Amino acid sequence: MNREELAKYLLDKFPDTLELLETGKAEPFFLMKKPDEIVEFCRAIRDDVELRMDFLCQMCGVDTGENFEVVYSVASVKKRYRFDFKFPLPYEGAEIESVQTVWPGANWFERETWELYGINVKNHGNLTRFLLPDDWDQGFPMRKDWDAPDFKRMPEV
Amino acid sequence: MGIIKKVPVFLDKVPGGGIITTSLDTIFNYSQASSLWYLLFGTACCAIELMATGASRYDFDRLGMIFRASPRQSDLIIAAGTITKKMGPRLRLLYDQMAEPRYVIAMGGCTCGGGPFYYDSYAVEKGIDHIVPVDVYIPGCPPRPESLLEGCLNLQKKVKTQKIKDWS
Amino acid sequence: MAELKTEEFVVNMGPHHPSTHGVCRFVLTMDGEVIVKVEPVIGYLHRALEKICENRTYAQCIPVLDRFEYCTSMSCNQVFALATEKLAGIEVPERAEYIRVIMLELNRIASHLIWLGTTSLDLGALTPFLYAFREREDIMDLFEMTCGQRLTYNYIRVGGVAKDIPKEFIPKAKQFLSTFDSKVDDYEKVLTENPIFMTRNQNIGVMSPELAIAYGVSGPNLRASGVKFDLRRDDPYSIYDRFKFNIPTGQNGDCYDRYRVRMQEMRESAKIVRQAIEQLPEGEISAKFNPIVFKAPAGELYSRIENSRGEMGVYLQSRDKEKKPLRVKLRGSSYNHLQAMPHLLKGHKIADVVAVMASLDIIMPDVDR
Amino acid sequence: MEITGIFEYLYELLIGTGLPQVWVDIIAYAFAAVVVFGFLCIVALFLVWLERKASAHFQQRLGPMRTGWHGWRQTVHDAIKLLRKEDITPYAVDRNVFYWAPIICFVAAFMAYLVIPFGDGLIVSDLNIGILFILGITTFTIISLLMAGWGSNNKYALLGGMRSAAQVVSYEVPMVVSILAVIVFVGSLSMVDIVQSQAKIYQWYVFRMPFGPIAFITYIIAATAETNRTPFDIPEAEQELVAGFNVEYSGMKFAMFFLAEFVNMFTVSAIGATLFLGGWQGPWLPSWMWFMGKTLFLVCILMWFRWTYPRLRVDHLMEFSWKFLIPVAFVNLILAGFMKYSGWFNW
Repeated sequence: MNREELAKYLLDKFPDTLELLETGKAEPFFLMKKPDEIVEFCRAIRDDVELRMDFLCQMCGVDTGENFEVVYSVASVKKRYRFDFKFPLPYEGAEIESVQTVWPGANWFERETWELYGINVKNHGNLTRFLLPDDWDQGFPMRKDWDAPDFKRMPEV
Repeated sequence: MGIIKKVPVFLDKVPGGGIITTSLDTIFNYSQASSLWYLLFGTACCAIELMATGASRYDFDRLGMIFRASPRQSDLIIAAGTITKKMGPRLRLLYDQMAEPRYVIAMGGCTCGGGPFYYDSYAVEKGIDHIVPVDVYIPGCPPRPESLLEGCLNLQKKVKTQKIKDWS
Repeated sequence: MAELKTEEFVVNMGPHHPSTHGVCRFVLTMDGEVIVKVEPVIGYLHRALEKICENRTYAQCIPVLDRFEYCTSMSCNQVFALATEKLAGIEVPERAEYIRVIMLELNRIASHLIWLGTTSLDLGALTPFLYAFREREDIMDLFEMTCGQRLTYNYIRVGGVAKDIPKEFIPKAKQFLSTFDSKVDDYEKVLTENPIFMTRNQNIGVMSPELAIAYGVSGPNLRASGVKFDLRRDDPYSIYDRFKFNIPTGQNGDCYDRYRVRMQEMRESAKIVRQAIEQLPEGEISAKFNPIVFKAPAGELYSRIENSRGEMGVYLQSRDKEKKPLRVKLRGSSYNHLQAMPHLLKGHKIADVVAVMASLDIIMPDVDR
Repeated sequence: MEITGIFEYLYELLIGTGLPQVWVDIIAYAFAAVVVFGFLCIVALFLVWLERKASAHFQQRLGPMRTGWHGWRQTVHDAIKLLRKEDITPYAVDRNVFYWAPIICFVAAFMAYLVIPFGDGLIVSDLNIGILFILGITTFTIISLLMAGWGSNNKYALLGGMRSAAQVVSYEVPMVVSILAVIVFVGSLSMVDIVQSQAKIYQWYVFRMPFGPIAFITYIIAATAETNRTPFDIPEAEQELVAGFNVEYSGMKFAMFFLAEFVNMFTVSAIGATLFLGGWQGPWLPSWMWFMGKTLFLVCILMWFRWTYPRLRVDHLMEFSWKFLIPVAFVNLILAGFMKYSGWFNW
């Protein structure tokens, strides 16, 4: 399957869950419409015989200025496919479900998302600080509105 | 070190005693300068250049500098690489564990003053002189091995100006 | 006699430790010399590169990203340039692509040489370290004459490369490549068949292909487990589909296999550089690109390349009419390797911690960013 | 030139002063001890320098160059620096144990030289149990390492101390058994007797087929382990245990460990030269030169090992000793006994 066929296959397979976003230049990028079913969806794409998306490239949070987004980039080692999907989250009470049961490697990515963005991860098991100092008390630094006394922005040239 | 502190003071009063203290100064300083054992303390990019300086082409050993893994046995920290806020207390701990006399070389822009991470970074310590006293600053990102060697020679010059009277 | 009471004890390895390759810390729970539990503690080199990139223009991001994974700065430049080019639809001239491949592969060799040196150092063999760095210096000379830097190059830019290679480059590179294979033979003579080296590495830190894929392990570590997966062949970027090279794999996924795979990879990289030098065309070295006024169109993508440690990727999200990216997420392969490491260490000895860590080729900037 | 002549002259001079015989002996021994001590300090410093230069040239570097001709003063400067360095006693250590460990290590390393013949007649005391004395004394080193590991109250140091205890206990056995093979042949424990039994070059025990070479190789391997050098340097494995048992030591105490390590290296080489390479025996040159030459040859072999091989892991090390080296050494001992009994090669 090439990129277009992969996108078509995925849209046919999960018509209610996925919506193709127009990026065009690279691998298919989807908007996932049912964040509550993330674990089921991930398991479905991993176990699908045609897809076998067994490799989580990365997973991260994004602060767009209006809301949060969570992006997953998945790939298949056996079938050589790759695509990404994301879903938006509100600022208030942002929470996602852990996908460690599908890809154990998601552990640290989720921990990082929690630590830097403050997006809570359900069923994670070990949600503790690890990138920032242990006594960090200045909030979630990757948010766009974050600021601190010794934080200097680069002046515009 | 009570007696050692008093001896030079006493010798200064004796006629000709100054000769003894100055020649002791020379011997000790020369020895200290030609045997600066450095602690293996590399955190980031500069550590690779530190390794390259220890390797065949540049060869730290020519200056009598060898690495020690334990801070108790080393005379010099070459702080090679970015010191983050999480790492800062550890650097101070290592410095405190070292035996006097001890020296610090700040290698690279990050340790001199934040370097490329001065702006927009919430995690980087902006210069290690907030944490430990620094003897020699070596700018560069990362500095070439030649400039590191130059920094070490400058430190040797500094070591050679010490006085026995100032020992703590 | 009453049962002797024993208890486990906790050893804190790092963050300052001679063989944690940077500033990683392991909390080891030990039963005598045997490891019961390993917990990596990271973040001692977290420099907030992602936050910095959000406040830089696209052209300014590249020198910052040099410091992410400094052993292979060229690939950091390449992965970001590639993502931006895809996003903005910039075509890279032919010659620039070839120069990029030459630089990337030379950098891969340099990075593997650092790995070889530190690995042998960690296993107590002090001399191969010096030999590996001797050859690395030759590569550093080549880089230096091209871009004036030894470690952080800022050479591969969006749209091409910074400047053309100098005239002396090709003869010097050819000279280096002509002797390089025999130098690799020398390293192998010291280590590969050495019985001490073999017992230290064989059946240590065995990683099954299932575990590797589940934890997102990539690159030579994945291939050592027997999975023939290389992004240069399986998801070709740049012009890698034009070169002939083998993809070495292992069978057992132990430290020794990872060592063998990396040694083979150095030879394969040298092969690619030779082909690229043969085919190097004349022409432009950069597409039209003005770094000051450049604005990427709205969009988002994840682009990945194969660097010396595995899959290096960058997720880029941009807003229309913005000079700066909205979000840059860096994906370093060591991040996943370090996650998988505790599973490789159960029941091993404390000496194997350094052996496994060295063979996985984990460096901390890749993990902490 | 005969060095022994000088000593005899001084001894005569001392007797001529009319002191009681007891005092003459005490002064003579004290003088000999000072001479040996001074000599060994110089040797240790020289060996450190030699090691650094040898390693540098193995690695295509130059090594120390700035202090005198090819840096020959380098180790002297290191020693002066360490002398002047602050001597830290960490808060949590066991003070007595911490304090005495380097001293015991240092003294034990030097005691062995009481019975080593540096040349024809150049020996402090020709004990009739010479080799047994050396084996007993050198074992003290291990106690000191264990003390250092325990007293430092540091986990790395403790692991290092425990490892070295296990290692030396394991390697003491093949070492003693391989030495025993020689002793069976000589029929005496005295070092002088051992040397005198190898007057001709074909009588050197290393050339006595077939048991000699086996005993020699076993001895060299065990000796490398005894002195904690690569590939058996696990007690102070830099990459695993930071610096092993001496991780908390600074200044002069560390220098004592450091010097003792090199003196020990010289000791095992000297024993090897005495037992297997004919000691001071050799044509033309003065006897002490032969002894030094042979010893330095063995020292160079140990250095060559160090800069070539990776390090063994602790369990492989034990396996190697108990499953391979000790059986070989014992079979070799039986072989030696059989040969002695049957009279083959009994030159």
